[in-house]
Amino acid sequence: MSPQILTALIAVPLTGGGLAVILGRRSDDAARWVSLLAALLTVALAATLWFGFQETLPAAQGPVLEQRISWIPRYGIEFHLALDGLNLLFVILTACLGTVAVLISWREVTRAVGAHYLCIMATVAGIMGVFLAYDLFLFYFFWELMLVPMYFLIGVWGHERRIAAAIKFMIFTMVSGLLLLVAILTLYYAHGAATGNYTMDYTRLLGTQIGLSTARWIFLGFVAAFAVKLPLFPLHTWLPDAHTEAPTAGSILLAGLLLKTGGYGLIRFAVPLFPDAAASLATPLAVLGVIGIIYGAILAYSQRDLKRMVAYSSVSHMGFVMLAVAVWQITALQGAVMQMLAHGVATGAMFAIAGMIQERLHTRDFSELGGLWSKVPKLSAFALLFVLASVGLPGFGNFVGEFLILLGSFPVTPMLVAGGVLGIVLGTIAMLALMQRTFYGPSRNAAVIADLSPREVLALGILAVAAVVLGLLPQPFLRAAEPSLAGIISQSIPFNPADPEVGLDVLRTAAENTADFSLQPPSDPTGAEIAPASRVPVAESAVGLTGTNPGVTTESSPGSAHAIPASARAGNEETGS
Amino acid sequence: MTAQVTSAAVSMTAAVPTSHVLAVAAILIAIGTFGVLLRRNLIFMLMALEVALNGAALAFIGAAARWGTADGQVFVLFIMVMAAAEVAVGLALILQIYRRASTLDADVLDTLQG
Amino acid sequence: MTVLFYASAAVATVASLLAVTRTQALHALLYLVLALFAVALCFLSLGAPFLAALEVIVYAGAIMVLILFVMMMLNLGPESWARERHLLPRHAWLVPAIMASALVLLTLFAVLSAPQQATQAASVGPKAVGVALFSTYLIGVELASVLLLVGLVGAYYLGAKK
Amino acid sequence: MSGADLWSLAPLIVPALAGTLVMLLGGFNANRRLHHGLAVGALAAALLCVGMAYGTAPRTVTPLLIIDSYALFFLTLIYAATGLLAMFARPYLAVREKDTDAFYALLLFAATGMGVLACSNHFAALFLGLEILTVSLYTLIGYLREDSRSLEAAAKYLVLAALSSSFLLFGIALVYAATGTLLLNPAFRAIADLAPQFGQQAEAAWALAGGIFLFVGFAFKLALVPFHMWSPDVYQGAPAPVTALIATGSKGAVLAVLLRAVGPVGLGEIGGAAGITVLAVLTMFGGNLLALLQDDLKRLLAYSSVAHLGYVMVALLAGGVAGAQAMTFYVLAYVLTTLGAFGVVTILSSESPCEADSLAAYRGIGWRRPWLAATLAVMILSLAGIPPTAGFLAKVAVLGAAIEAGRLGLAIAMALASGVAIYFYLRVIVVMYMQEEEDATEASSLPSSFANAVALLVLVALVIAIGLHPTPWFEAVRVAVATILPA
Repeated sequence: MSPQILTALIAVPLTGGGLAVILGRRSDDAARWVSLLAALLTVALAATLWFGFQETLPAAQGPVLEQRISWIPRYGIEFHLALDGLNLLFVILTACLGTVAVLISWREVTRAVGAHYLCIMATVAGIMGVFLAYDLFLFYFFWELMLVPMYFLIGVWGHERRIAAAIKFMIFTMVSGLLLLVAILTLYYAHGAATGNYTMDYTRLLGTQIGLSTARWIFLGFVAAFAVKLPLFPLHTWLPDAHTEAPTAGSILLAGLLLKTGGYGLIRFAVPLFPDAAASLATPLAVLGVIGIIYGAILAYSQRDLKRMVAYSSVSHMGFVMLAVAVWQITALQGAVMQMLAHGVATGAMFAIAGMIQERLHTRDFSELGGLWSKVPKLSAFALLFVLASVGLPGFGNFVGEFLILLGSFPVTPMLVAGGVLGIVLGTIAMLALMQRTFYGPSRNAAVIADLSPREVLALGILAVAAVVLGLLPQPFLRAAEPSLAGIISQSIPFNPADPEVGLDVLRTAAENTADFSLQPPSDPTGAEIAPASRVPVAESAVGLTGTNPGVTTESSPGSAHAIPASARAGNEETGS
Repeated sequence: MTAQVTSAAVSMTAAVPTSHVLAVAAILIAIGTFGVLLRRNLIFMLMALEVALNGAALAFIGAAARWGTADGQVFVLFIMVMAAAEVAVGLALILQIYRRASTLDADVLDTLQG
Repeated sequence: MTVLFYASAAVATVASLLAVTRTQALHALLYLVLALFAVALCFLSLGAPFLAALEVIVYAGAIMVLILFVMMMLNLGPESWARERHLLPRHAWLVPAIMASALVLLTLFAVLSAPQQATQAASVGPKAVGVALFSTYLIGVELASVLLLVGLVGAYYLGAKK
Repeated sequence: MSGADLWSLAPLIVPALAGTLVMLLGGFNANRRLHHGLAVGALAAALLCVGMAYGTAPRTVTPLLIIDSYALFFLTLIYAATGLLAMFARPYLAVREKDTDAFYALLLFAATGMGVLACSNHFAALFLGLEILTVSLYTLIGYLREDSRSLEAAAKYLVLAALSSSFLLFGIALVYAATGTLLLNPAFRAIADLAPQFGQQAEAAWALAGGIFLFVGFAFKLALVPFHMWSPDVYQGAPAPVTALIATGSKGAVLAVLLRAVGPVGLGEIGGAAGITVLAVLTMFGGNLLALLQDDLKRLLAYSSVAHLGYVMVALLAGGVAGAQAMTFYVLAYVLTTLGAFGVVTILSSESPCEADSLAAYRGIGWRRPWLAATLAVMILSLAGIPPTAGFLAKVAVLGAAIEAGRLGLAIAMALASGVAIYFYLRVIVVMYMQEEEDATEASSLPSSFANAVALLVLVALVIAIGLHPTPWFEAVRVAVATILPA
């Protein structure tokens, strides 16, 4: 397959947006249709990739498709895009949610339509770039680039307090982004000084030898940017405002895609580039993740605004991703990927529904909602579906994601897993309360409103199908991401065994204490599928494994492949010292 | 013959440490700065500037005397040219301002938000 | 000649101080002229007779007369003296005085910190200056003429009645 | 001086002669179009001469001037900027002032002064170039004789610039007394050699004090905190094209000579690097924090340019070839960007006799004047350092140079300061796009003057082109810097 297709994934939405703004001067409908066309073309490209690489993906740890063009040779910067199983999933998600965002804002936006679609499509293009970039500078370039159109989306087409929200969003993300830039440059010069090869290439920067204390600071620079996006607990305050004030399309892109760039960045860049530093800071990060899970759920319950409630539930759901990254286990990471995909779909849909309600009733306040089921049954049925998906009912992707994360984390840190479970319960209460306050009970609004139009049914239908497919047939997705994740994990074993891994020691002790806790293969149909696939890295690291702790290996069932990387790391450490 | 010229020249010049010349120059510059900061009337400010510029010129003459070259004196000539141009424009500006506002008081003129 | 330098330096300092603090414009100007004469004497004692002459002719002669003309055009009478006095209350002196003395003390410290030795300055006469002007500093002279032209254009434009 | 010398001086002679010609013509011909055409034509011709001078570079013409590819790089930038300003100025002046001959003559003289600065190799050339520029600016700032704000700004600038000149001169005199040379590079090298002997030798103390006075003089001209007080008032009061000249060409020229003087020695070597670091940090944060409080676009841009000069100081402090390249590249990006921003301000101000400087005047222009607003938005994003603009890459280059030189703290300070800056840059965009319902009238969406529309378009294209494909520009910067700082 031609590597130009990767560039096309970025160029097509961008061109579509440009055409939208030009044609939009004549007619609003032209802008809408040309954007839809571009979005659908992007989906087609993503689908081509998906079906084209069905055979090759499960075998390849590295990229299956790469495009490299020299860009700024002075700094060793290349226009380097690469596709592997991990980012392919996010590319597909981006393409789909981009289409949904176009469909959703079809009637909602009546002002400066062309510019609105330009912003949507430019955001989509920027996010595509973030997911595909294999050059750190290019990654940062897209990372900043996607913020500008998003800022305009919130600030121009948002709700009442949009300006404050937009500025808050931009400042949080920009300041953390600048720290990321300093961190990238520090890494770049450290690598260049050590090897004489000044490059921004991701694959070459992997394995750079940096002293632990320096590495920690650089790692924190990366984490600052990614944690703001994710968002991690104390850095989340921009999110409720931005999500609430954004127009529907903006909320969908924010919740569905922008947050995922944070999780993706942690998995792809932050930890693999600085495994030692990541290991030493794993505990506080995991704790913050779990605090986020619980805190998000509690705050979600106490909101009076529909969109704010969904926004806080996002904080809760993304806490799981942080937990998985901190644990750094293949099962947990697969769960994190699943969680991000499923959350993107379900929360995107929840924001779409909130937008539809706002469009019809001009309010999102629970005190003015209620009893919608009788008025708009189709809308309410969809809402129920997505609420159930968000709370993690089996059969939906969120369940698979949360389950795998907890499964993977349990042997490492049972306490935190318990916290996560508490968070799930609280989150469920919050989401059911949402359902109750909005759709059941007495109607507090006399307005006669229309049910879903065919276009809206189409938009929500896409998301509903996606949510169900993720839940019932997760194997293809897990299988696609698995080798890439295994590759990333095998690359991020600490390189300098002499460095004490303070934080991870704690976690590993916990893991060893619970090592005899024999996990049965999960009863869920998905579990059986994961197990064989996840054995690939096991075979590779088997030598170090048997050397250290035979008890763990013999006792763990094939289903608990999660135990391996941690002990493999330990094995590596022992052989090294 | 050269020796004669030099000895004649020596009799005409002072045996002053360069530091002392520079010190006097520094004092003049400080007085000029003080005047610029103190006065609110543009004409007085202009005069204070002349004091400061004279300090700089004196420093150049002191340095030139130390090295016995013409460069320092040439520089002072340039300073005079600059002072002349400066004063010419400054005075024209003062006339124009006086014509508009009938005052040269910098406080009264302070319409730009500070 | 050494005495001449110190004496004229003292006069220059005192006259300058008076020039920047007088409230009557004409008095200030006269003190300034006195200071310029004293500085010219310093130039002379340091072996720069040509520049000493120029200082008197150009500075004290031309520039100060220019200022005098403008003062006369503006007709700064007794009421302007009163306004100046009003503008210079004692407390207004404080901050500039502190800043200026800090400036002068720091500089004096730097300039006088090391052991002093008196250097017998060589006199550089008009001829040497002229030779330098039209060899090394040829372009400098051209640039100085551009500078004067700029001053001319500016003064003409800004001074014009409109 | 030979004929060949004259040829290589042509880039300086052309604007000076043209300025004289415009001045003389102004005496008996009041045709504004003619003055304007002559000025723009002369600057174009000067650019042509710059191109030809590459053939003879490097050439030292008397000890005062050196025409090398570093000088020619800055001459190109300065003359291009001045030429564009002259274009923006025509409609602006048309609604304000009848006599334009002095304006264009002074603009050409100012260009000469900046050109001399870029070429100067000697303190005398530095001083004369600076004064030609400064004295031209006095009149240009006060050019709107009926506007008291303009006159007041001119008076303020005159007093402070002359005071800073006397500091600069005293610094030169001290350095000369200590080292006996007036050539820039040998003088700074001698300062660096003398500085460690402070306390033992009188010369060392003079050299150090001289270095400090020189730096204070430069700091005034560049408006570094705490010597920036004049800058917002002057930016606000001066006619918009003149403000643009102060913000772009004049700063660029002063930076050019500063880098030529201290680059090969390294600012850190001269002594007082710690003090300059503090000054740089103060400048970055001071400029950005004060910009937060402004309701006037010209004042806002003034404080923002204060902060940008702080970033430039970071590059200068980083030192070495990388620092010099980063600084030169930053100046290139900054000049183009600022020119574009002030270009929009000038064009909007030329539609009526009142200056379009209060932020309120920009309410909703995003929808009324989409092209102009988009131009301003691109420039603002570039000033904020957001991709894909030249400002972004310039910031990366400076941060990179600082990190490479091991000055991580300075790099982090710069990153945080530019984080603060995001807020007020965004405010401008908020005002333009988010505060008013759009107005369907799109009748006068393009600037009234075709030439100005083209000029703005070129600037936008350059800012984005440098942001997307910087390689040729990096190469030009590398070649220019190599002549003063061989790698």
